[in-house]
Amino acid sequence: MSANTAVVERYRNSFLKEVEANVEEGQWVKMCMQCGVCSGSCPLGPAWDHPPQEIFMMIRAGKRDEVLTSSSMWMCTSCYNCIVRCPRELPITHIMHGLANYAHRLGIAPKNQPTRKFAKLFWDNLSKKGRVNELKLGIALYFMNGLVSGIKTALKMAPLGINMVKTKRMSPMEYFGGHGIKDTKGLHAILKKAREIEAAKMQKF
Amino acid sequence: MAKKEYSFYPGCSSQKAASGSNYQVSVDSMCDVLDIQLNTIPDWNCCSASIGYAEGGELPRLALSARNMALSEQHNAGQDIVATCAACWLATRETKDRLLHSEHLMKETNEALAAAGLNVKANQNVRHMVEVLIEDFGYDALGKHVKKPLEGIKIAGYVGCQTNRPFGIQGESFENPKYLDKLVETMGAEPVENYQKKVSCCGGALAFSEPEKSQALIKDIIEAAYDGGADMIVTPCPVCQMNVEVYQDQINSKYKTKFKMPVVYYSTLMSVAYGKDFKQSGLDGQVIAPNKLNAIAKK
Amino acid sequence: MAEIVATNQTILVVGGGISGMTAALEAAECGKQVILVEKNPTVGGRVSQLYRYFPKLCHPTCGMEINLKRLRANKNVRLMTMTEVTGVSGDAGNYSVSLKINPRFVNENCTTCGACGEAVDVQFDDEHNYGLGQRKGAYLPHAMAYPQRYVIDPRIIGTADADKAKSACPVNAIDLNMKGESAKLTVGAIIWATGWRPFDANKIQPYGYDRIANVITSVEFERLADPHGPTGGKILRPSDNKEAKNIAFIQCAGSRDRNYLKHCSRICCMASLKQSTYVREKFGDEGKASIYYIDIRAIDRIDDFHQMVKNDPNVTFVKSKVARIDEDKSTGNPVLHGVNTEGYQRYANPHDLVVLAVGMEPSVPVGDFPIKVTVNEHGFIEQDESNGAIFAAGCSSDALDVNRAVQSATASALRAIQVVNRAAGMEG
Amino acid sequence: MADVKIGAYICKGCGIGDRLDTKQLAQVATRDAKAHVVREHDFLCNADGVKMIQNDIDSEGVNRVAICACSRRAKTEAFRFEGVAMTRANLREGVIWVRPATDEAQETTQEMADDYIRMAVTETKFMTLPQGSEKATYNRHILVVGGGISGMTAAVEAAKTGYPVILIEKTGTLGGSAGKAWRRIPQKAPYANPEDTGVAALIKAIEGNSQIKVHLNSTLTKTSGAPGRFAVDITTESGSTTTENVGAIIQASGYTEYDASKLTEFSYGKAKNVVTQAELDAMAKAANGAPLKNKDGKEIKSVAFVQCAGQRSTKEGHLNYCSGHCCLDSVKQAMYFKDANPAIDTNIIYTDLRTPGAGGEDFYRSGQNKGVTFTKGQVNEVTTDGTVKFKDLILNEDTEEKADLVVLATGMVPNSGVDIEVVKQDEPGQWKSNNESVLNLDYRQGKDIPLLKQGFNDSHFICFPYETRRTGIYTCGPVRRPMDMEQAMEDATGAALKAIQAVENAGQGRAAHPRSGDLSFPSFRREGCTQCKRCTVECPFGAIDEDEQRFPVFNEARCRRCGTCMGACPVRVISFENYSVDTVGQQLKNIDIPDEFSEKPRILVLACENDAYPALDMAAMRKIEYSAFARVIPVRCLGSVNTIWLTDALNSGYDGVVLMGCQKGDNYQCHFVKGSEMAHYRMSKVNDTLTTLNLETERVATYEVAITDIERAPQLINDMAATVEKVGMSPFKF
Repeated sequence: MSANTAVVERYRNSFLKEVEANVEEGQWVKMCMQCGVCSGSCPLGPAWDHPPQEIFMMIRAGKRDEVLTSSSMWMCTSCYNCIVRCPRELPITHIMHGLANYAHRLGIAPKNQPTRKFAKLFWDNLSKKGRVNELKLGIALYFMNGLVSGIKTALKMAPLGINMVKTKRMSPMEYFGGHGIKDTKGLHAILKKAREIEAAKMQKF
Repeated sequence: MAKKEYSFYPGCSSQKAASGSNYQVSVDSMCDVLDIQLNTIPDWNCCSASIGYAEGGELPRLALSARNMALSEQHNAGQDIVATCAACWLATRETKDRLLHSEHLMKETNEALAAAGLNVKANQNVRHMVEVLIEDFGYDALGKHVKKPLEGIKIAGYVGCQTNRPFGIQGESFENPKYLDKLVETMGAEPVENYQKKVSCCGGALAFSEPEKSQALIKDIIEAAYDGGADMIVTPCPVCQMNVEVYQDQINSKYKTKFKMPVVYYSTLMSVAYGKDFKQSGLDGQVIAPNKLNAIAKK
Repeated sequence: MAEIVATNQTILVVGGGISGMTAALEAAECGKQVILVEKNPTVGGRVSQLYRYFPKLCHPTCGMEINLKRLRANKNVRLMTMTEVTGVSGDAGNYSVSLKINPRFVNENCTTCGACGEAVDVQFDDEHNYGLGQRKGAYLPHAMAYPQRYVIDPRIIGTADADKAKSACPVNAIDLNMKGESAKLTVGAIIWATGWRPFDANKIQPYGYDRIANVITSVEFERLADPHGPTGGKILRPSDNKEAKNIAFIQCAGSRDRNYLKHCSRICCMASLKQSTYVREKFGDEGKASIYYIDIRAIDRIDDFHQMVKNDPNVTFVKSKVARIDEDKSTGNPVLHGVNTEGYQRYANPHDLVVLAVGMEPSVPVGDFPIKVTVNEHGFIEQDESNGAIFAAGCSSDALDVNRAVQSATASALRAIQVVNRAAGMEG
Repeated sequence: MADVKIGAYICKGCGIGDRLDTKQLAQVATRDAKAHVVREHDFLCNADGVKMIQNDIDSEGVNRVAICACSRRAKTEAFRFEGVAMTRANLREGVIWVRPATDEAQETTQEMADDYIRMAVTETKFMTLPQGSEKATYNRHILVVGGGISGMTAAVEAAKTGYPVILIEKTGTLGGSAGKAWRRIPQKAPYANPEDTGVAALIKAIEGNSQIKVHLNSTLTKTSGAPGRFAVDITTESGSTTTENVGAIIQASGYTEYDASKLTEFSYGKAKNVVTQAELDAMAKAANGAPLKNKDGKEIKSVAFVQCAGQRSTKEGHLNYCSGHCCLDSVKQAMYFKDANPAIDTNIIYTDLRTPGAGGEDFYRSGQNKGVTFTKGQVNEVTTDGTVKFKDLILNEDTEEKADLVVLATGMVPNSGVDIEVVKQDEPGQWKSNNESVLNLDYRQGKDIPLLKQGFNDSHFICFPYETRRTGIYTCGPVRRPMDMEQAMEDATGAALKAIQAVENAGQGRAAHPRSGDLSFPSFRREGCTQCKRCTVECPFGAIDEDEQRFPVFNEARCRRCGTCMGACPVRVISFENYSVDTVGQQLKNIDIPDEFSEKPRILVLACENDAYPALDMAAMRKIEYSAFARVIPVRCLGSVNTIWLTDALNSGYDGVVLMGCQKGDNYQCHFVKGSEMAHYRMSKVNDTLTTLNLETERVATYEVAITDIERAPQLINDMAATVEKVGMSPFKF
């Protein structure tokens, strides 16, 4: 579909129905009563172009592209303030995660969104050997925006790294090998199967 | 008292030479005193924390925690699953709740697990170590083991997010949980009353991708601890611990502050109070030395 | 056991607030025999703790004066204060009711001269002022209290203060040996008018009612504005007794929220709109009110009051459920954090005082009714055949404003009359 | 009647004996006021004191009693004597509690008490015990006007209580507005789904009830009489009239949906797919579950609901109120679509969603759960092709939605009859039958019940919602205030009680609210009457008609005993047995007026007994002092104050007069609605009298005083004392 939902579709429920079908916990979006407590509770509130309650309204208004290309959901710190305060029991944290994931999956999430990149690195890191390799993750992270910026970041982060190494909370040896589970094969099979099931459930809109 | 056994989910950060390795050291010391036996779930995997959502999606993410639960059910049947990491605990407990709430998620998850010959029932309790301490022992029992009361130390109990929300500790409020303060008191130290940033988010999940934003949050957390006259901060979460402790240099250079606020685990406090030494208490893992605590540990 | 004359043609009204009094009086003025029981030492209930009513801004005590006059004049009503219903059994037209009558320690000789109150030293939190002030251990609950008779707080019995009170009384009205009594009576129908209580604001943790001195509840605010209240009608905030001129009202504090009360308490929007006029009444142009709301529910004709307040330049409306409140330690000002959802505006607003428009919770918890009645998940009694001749009046049936509570009470009086008329064989 | 024998009883308790010379009080009672029996007692309200009085009544033949003790609001249960006329001299709250216990104050305080004794004894001299009217009539029949859900409920409930009902309905079927709806908002948990309206069941209950007589296609063409003896002409469409006699009337004439064609901006009448809420319900009822189709025959796939269409708006021609039910009714109607086919999009555009109470919020959530969407927005226009143009208040942008059907939630306009304040009706009994009138009363003041602002038949709607300004006629349902079916049914049940109560009161000659139970009633001296019509015009309750010669005809059962007629009468021919021009006038004349040079002025305070007087009492409980020169007389209503009292007071040498009544105007607090207003109006003319007497106008002051004015009320008295000090003593002292 093009930029925004066509005029004729505004405030009709097509995008809402898409979200209900394809986004984790999306069926809750319709239950929002626009009180705004989630928006006011987010620790990174000011960083959101559209806070959660506004996103819910945008979904109802049919603003598909504005929602899915927004960087807002990527600001979620998973602090769960919004969930515990929501008077309507909406699992807002999960809906935000779900929307981000859905946008990412559709390939229309903002390209250079740092959390999006980090999240991918993180997942790749953990799913490879079943456990997180903090050093490799860190290094990959420094270079996620390219070589030059990576070196800058690495230099800036160097004292921190040294502190961690000094206190034995990081080891350069981790780069070679490091932690992992035994049954990586089984884990990969599980994840592959889970992805297949999920992909099959996706509805076309 | 009889030995208490739990099915233990340590989590990635607790591994050797990982950011929370000192947490594990102090937990071990504390468990030793309390006669707790932690039976590690064999071949446990990462929970993917909360940040796993973007690439992982719903079912793969649930499958990760479900695999741990399946292994625990298989090997540590009849025991409660206990995690020390807030993110691990939350991801696992959330998975359990979601699976029990939704038949189709349970079915699909088991379909996925079947690819590795596993099956999950989600029938074990999933608990944070703090819950074990408070509910299975209680403050009085925990206090009985104190050999070196942490006198003269004022401590800000920083509960953070994920040990607190959305589940939290039974009987505590989301906005003003008091269990860390009570633990601090039990260990003979003085809690900071009404520590204003007690449950504020440190931005841990975005520490790497949005460092400025998360460090702005950390700054407020530390500032409020200083306002309350704290000598150090105590926390039950490895993400919080690392995040609040290790970026202080960067924060100082950005905000022209002079922060040097130690951030310790509850288990470190307890180990010291229980008479464990500097290393056993994980104090060698502190980037910013909690001098008053070190002094007691070295006494 | 106390002797009380009642038959299956008698109507029992439980609760002496505006609904109970109305039900009792309307039935009595139709010629029916009524027993009105009230657990407190005085009738009047919650409305006697209000300064003004919306939307007329008239005073509840004014209507109370009329109702008291009706009550004093009507021989068909027997009023029993300090009395609780402990058990009910039987069926429509024939209920057996057990009552517990607590001792007042003051008999009908009392002339409310006040000598006992002056003699007693010990003070307790004043219930009438929601604990905002103190009262003596021998006291008249409030200026309009009826029966107009002092009460000895049972906590001073056996202390020197009790003896002081007794010896100060010039008319021998104090009887320290008065004992609690129980009574059993037969009635034909029961009107249940136990009303509501303000939702416990301590539970609304993000608003820090338990931590921040200058966060109070709407019912407490009524007492501050009332000339009979603890500040003599001055709006002084608790932390430093300074005049609070810039006041925030937070709507749905405990209502419309699955964490607290799921239902809308109906009255709170109008109550806050009304209270915003107190701020203007006391401080003129210096008084400022901000109303943080989700939906303003100024229902039916009285929406014109809402429009009037909206036109006041000193009253600001913010469409927002406040996320949390911090205290500015240097000023004692509560600081409200949240987002105005109309166009997405973030705010961190300091106010002199915050008033939480707390919700209405039925007074009797769901499991505590002495006989089986149909209660919905919110704790309100529903009209149902299976309730027999037990009829809810006022806020035990729903969250209602005074007008609707009185309506409901009048209707339940008729329902009760229908039962006792049948019992009397008058039907047809 | 036996000879007047007055007993005056002076209490010495509560400090009265310590502060006052009660011997002297007794002397005053005997010597000055000529009481026949005078006794002092240490503790008058205790059993012994009461017994003493009762003995005098029983064996000494005392038939007028002056209790000289505390306020008339205190110890009322103790001082309850049958068969005697009684008054109270307020020595406690009125004297010792408002005066300092100092030596300097002693003299004036004692004088104050002396005067109150004189006043009380004098008052008893001029009052008799109300006997009740001999004209009381009893008729158990209840007339219900309107066969909608309110009227039907009232009829069924009254009949269930044992009172026969006559129900008239102007159309050919029972059911009213509710009968045209398909479903109603749920009234029971779980408040999740629209439910049956219950109309059919009610109709069945009425048809099967021999106690209810139904007149369809009928209107009231004339209503005359009073509670207990109303005569009503019921006229059918064809013109035949029957007359019925009833004891009380319930007006349940309902509402008319606001005329949507006034909303030109919403294209109503121009666009084929724009309907009102009522029209949609009628469509749904006709379809009875089948898919709803537009007028052009196309199936409806999307619906936009426009809330507050022409409501809550100050625009000309709009309703400035909220109709209360529309939000929930839109949720209900959206469910009509969603329940039939979840694929139909339904969007409710609102500014404030109003779903109150326990059920309301559940129903709102249920709607959301079914997929009804809600948009906070201000609708500006609906185009002729059905596009709703609005401002989304959350997204803060002007936008639009195109829907197959647009539903306008227009409000309720009450069918409240003729506004007698606007349509001047000054030809008593002469008005012709008027289609717009509901009751066609032949009352002197007009054919229908006076309205409250916004056109609803309501009055003291907070504390006493049923008290209309026409005794024995009770309104209920949306004619009284906007409401949904549940509230209307509750309201109707309450109104049925009030009607039954009116029947019973009328049968015993007792007053209705607020002086419920009062047996006194106004009588007038025909030979003194000048037919000036002031009483008939000013009676707040339209109780007084006029006969052919324009003499007033008092309808006691309609009278609320406020005394406004007595206050209005320029020739003072109207009085009650225990409340008359004399009971007050003689009191104020029988006090001691010190001479001009004594520096002891006298201030007369006439205070409304329900608000100002209790305010002074409560001020006294707090020991707030006021001038010892004040003499306070409670009055039933400020409206009952006859200007002769002022003239008499000023002529007798009073230096100032303060009148304290209740708030008047739209938000009146006056229990007799218009009493305070009438008094203020009369007092505005009193300046002429003052000027004639060559007195300063400041000497008379009229105030609105609330019951909470515990500081202000004493202050107003002190202000007058200060004024007197400023302008000097009255020259009229003898």
